[in-house]
Amino acid sequence: MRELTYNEAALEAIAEEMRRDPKIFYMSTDALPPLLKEFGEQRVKATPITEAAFTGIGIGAAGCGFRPIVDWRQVTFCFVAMDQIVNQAAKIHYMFGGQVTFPMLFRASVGGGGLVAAQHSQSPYSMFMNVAGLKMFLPSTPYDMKGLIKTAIRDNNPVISFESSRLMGRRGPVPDEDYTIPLGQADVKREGSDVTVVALAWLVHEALAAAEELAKEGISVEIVDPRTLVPLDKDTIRSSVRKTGRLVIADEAGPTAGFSAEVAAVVTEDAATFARLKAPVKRVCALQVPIPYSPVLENAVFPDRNRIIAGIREVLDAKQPAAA
Amino acid sequence: MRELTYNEAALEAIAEEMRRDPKIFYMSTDALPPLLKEFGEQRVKATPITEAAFTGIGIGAAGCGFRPIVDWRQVTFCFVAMDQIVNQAAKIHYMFGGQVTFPMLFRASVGGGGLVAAQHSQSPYSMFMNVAGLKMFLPSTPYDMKGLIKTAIRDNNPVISFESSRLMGRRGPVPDEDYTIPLGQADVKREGSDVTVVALAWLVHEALAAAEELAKEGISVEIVDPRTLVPLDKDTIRSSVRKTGRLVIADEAGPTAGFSAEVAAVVTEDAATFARLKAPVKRVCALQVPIPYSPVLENAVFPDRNRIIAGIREVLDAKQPAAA
Amino acid sequence: MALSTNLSPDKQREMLRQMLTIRRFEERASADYLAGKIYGVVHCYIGEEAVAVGVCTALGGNDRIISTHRGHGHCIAKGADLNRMMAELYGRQTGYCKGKGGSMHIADFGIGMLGANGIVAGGISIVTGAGLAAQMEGKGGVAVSFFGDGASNAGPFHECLNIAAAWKLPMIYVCENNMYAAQTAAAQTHALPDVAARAAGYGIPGIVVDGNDVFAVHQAASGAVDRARSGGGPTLIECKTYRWRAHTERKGQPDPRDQAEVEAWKRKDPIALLERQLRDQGELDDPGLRAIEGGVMSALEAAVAFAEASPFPLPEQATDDVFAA
Amino acid sequence: MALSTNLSPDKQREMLRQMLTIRRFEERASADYLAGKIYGVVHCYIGEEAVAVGVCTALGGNDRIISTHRGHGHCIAKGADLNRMMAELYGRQTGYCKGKGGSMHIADFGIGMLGANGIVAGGISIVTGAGLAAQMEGKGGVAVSFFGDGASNAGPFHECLNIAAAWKLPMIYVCENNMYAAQTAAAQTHALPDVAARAAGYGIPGIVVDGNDVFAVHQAASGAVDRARSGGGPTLIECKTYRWRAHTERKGQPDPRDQAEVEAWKRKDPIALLERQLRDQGELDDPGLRAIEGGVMSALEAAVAFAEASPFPLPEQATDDVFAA
Ligand SMILES: Cc1ncc(C[n+]2csc(CCOP(=O)(O)OP(=O)(O)O)c2C)c(N)n1
Ligand SMILES: Cc1ncc(C[n+]2csc(CCOP(=O)(O)OP(=O)(O)O)c2C)c(N)n1
Ligand SMILES: [Mg+2]
Ligand SMILES: [Mg+2]
Repeated sequence: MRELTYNEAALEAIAEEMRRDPKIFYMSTDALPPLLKEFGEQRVKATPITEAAFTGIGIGAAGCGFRPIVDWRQVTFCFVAMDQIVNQAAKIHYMFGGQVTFPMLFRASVGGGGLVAAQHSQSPYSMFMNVAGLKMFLPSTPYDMKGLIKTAIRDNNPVISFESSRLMGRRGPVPDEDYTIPLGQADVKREGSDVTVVALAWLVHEALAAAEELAKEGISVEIVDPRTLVPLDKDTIRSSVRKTGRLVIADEAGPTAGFSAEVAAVVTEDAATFARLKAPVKRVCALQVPIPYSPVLENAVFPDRNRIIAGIREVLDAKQPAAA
Repeated sequence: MRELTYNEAALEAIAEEMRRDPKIFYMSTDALPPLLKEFGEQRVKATPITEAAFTGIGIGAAGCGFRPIVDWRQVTFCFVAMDQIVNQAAKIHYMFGGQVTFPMLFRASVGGGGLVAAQHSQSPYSMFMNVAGLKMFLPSTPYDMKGLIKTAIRDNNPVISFESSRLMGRRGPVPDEDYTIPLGQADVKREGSDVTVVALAWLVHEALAAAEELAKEGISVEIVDPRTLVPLDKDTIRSSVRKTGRLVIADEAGPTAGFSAEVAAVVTEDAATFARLKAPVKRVCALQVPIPYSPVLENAVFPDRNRIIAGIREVLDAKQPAAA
Repeated sequence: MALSTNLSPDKQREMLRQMLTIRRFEERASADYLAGKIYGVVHCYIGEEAVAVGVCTALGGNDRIISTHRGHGHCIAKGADLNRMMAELYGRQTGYCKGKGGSMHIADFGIGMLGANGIVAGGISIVTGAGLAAQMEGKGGVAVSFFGDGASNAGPFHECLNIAAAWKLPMIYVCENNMYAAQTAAAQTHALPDVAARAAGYGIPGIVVDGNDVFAVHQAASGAVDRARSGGGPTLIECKTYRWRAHTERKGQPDPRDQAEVEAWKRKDPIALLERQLRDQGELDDPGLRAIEGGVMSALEAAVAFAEASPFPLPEQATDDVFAA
Repeated sequence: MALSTNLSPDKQREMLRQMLTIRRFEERASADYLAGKIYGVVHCYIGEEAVAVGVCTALGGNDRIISTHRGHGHCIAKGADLNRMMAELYGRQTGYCKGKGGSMHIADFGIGMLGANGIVAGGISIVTGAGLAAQMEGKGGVAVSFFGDGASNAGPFHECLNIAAAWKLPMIYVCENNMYAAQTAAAQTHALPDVAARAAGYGIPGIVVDGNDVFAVHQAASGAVDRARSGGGPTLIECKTYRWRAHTERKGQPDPRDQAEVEAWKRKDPIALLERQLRDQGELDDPGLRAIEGGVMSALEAAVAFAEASPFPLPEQATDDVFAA
């Protein structure tokens, strides 16, 4: 199968959908050259640096029958548009009693690794997960990216595409044919029996590397990639943990009230899963600090394959809960 | 002891601190009459409706040696200021290598009960918990309110005072003397042995009512009020759960990636606590929906004493985890 | 003050009917709010009726508007159904938002009313999106943003006026300058008394009109509509007006405004002005007025009856419509 | 073009030295970035040096400024230490931010430089807070916001100009109009070519100056400083200028601008203009210029040496300074 980068897969999905549906248009502070070239200025708009305004403009256009793609570029730039996201986009369908739909795709790159310091290295998806009324995903491969973006564009709700900065140039197989991946469907990226690692984006790859390493010692790691954050595929996560009895969550974001906390809760509040849990859950996350610039510091903050290995060992070594 | 309302306790704390320290000034879209009367327009400023701007103005003034109090009023209005909160206030001390301090108090009322629909009934504190660099609290009593606000005003960092709309008029004893309550110290609002309920704000009172009710059946409920959300008093929460073996988390916010998820994670990732956990954790939260207007619907969304009772019964009835 | 217009007498009487409908609707909403039948928060538009009606009379059925927290007047002027409005205030299943929105969130996309909004300046960008949609549709539609003097200080005002001007969107920005944002006087928060002065910075017309003169408002709006439809881009219209009641309906809430100021503005009642004008023209007499009043009151009573007869939502409907299919 | 000023020749030579320092510093930063010694992202100010130097020369030691993502020039003009700047770019413990900030976040509160900022328009409100602080301190201090043409379309620009005007804050808003926001031409995103036209909407002076003429910039800034110090409130100064390099330093990044346009602006080099002026006055000759260049280069070499000799932070320092004591 031909290979595309993660970023190319996103653009290909968007271009294909734009060809299919003339109601789709694109807004961002700089027009993306390949889209601009193919679709022209009417459908690929370069906006002033006004994420608040053009997010709101997207909402209004969506309510009038268009299907806007609002590209915030780096997630950090969407904080100026937070009112439009939290108070408007997320609530407008519900608040107005469902009278019209607001189909929109938001795009935002997340994560660190670029040594661009605190403002430009954020992974705040759990802030959006907490807001009822938004769907969102964070793919780990070009294949997943293309399939999820297509689904999101066809969805009749605001959907956020979080895209890992670290993975932009990473290549992977993408079929030629049209395909979609449903929102809310996790993918087991590796099967195993001793421990479940729920990992996102770049950390899926780090977890795969960790699993490879541990396989040499006979440790069998299952890797669940939720892909979609909302709706979250609780069933796949829980059934993996019911099988392995152990859970490590690997996330490039900080732990506090993060995606990782949600997964810990989803697993430990489910009676059948909790009953099989043999060890405390383990979060392998960024340190809970703003992201620093210097490479030594940035390295110290982010989790990686080694910390995943250490986390796995920790849950494997943990004592069983004392039968009370 | 004399009694004050929750709201009066906040204002008294602020007025006392403003008397003590001339560097403190207050900004909000309407000047609060009692503060305006005592301190005048120079120190109690009515701003244009520009939460983004006056939050940023607060940051700048703080960096120049002042101690601003920035009152967003309802938390929903601070989403327009999210860039200043997330990208500036939270990171500026760290990002600049700690060269100066940014002492600020932010105020925001949260929660439902007022039948004011989706935008005006939010409890998004976990979104802020996820951001490294912000401290925050959410008191349940006038006493806690006064002590925490005073501490926060004297703290050299941005601190958010989340204040429960439902509790504004609720009275409670407040001593005449100056006192403070440290950030990061939970308060056990009721001791018990069968189950721990970690509850916030209004739900502390609902949990107390639930505990009263269940005491009649001989069920002994311990109620932990974290008061501070960041830093979270993990020790008190964990040691309570180690004692009771069961955990219910009661929060007026929705569950997803919420405060409740964080507490679930904090408890289940700690080996010693996990080892004593006899039942799945239980989140008693708002439904994960925007908050609707009509009383029937609003009621259906929010947790209350009855749902806490049901949650407690659920964890009491739960089977012990099968010894594997 | 003599109002001038070339609108037909029928049209003028229809405007009077709409303005009266807004006033009576809100008088009733206020009473029912204080009686506990309407919940949450209610912001009354009374005193400002000429703005909504003057502007909306200049619009066609395919044009779109957006409103603010003070939304009843815009709904009624754009032709919203009183039954569904009142049912929404009463929190019933039959309301515009199925009881999920209440006063601050009434919308009717079917008639081009894109919603009230609880966030000051929150609607400005959304309706600018409707302006973009109209431009992309290419059918000559226009979009109108109503907002207050308070909102004119907020970022979205600036961002959107610039975008609309740069993209020549068919937009009309209508600032309802009632001189206060909640308890705070505009004089304290605005560098200049005229919001319209800001238009020049974007190279678009900025017009100040007497917001209590429904014909003046209508005329300014008509000019702006023509300009927008013909590709001339946006216009900023500032309507000087005043709200008669407190910022929100609330028992015992003090109104910090000077009572003499309030009284002076009440003497400039936009409804009385229009009524007098119609009488002076010989186009309205006592029976005629009574007929209009009667029609308004019976529509209102019908709306209340509809609301009261409508069922509350079911608890399980709380989870409907979080996401669209 | 003849520049005119009444600044002393010493002062003029000092301005030349500062402008040269900015240019040579960034040439080095760019080279070291491409060599992998500096990380993340670097935005160069080359071509715009007259703005920072013209404005900062009009300021006193207690005055405060804030910068943008393109911050080196403002730092240097306000008197920042090259060693600590370069060490920060190199990610070292001895840098201004202890290696936590990098190019986009250099600050030195000690000299009234309130920081570069990675968010477009992010600094405008913060420095307006410094203006408020100056007003409350009552010692005649002023505060200056530097920002780009792109930033002038963002909400905080509007919100803060209005507040500063309404509160008569001692503020100077300096728009560096280099005609582009990243890859997008201002002509596409601005309704009008002059950002300064927006000042009238707030009742404050809006001045357009040739941003490559350091004396013109200085003169406009001096007037604004006087006005601010004497309680006259804010001024908006728009400096027309141009960046020579791409938006960021990056290998193989295409520059979408017309090369003829770039070349034309290079012929208006603000440093060459100032140099020629000093020569024409008889205040600079070859040895004089060599001396200035030599001083600049040795300070720069010293800064690089300092940075290279400085230790990287320790991993455990990643958790320092999240909160102040
Ligand atoms: C962003 C935001 N901040 C504060 C509020 C609270 N609030 C509601 S209405 C209002 C005043 C609005 O004034 P104006 O825009 O002049 O409209 P008016 O009420 O006068 O019609 C305020 C401050 C809000 N709804 N949104
Ligand atoms: C809110 C926000 N949106 C987008 C960006 C990405 N960005 C960085 S610099 C820039 C262009 C800024 O243009 P201008 O303000 O004119 O400054 P210049 O780079 O020309 O000096 C953009 C879009 C950002 N940093 N912040
Ligand atoms: Mg007003
Ligand atoms: Mg620029």
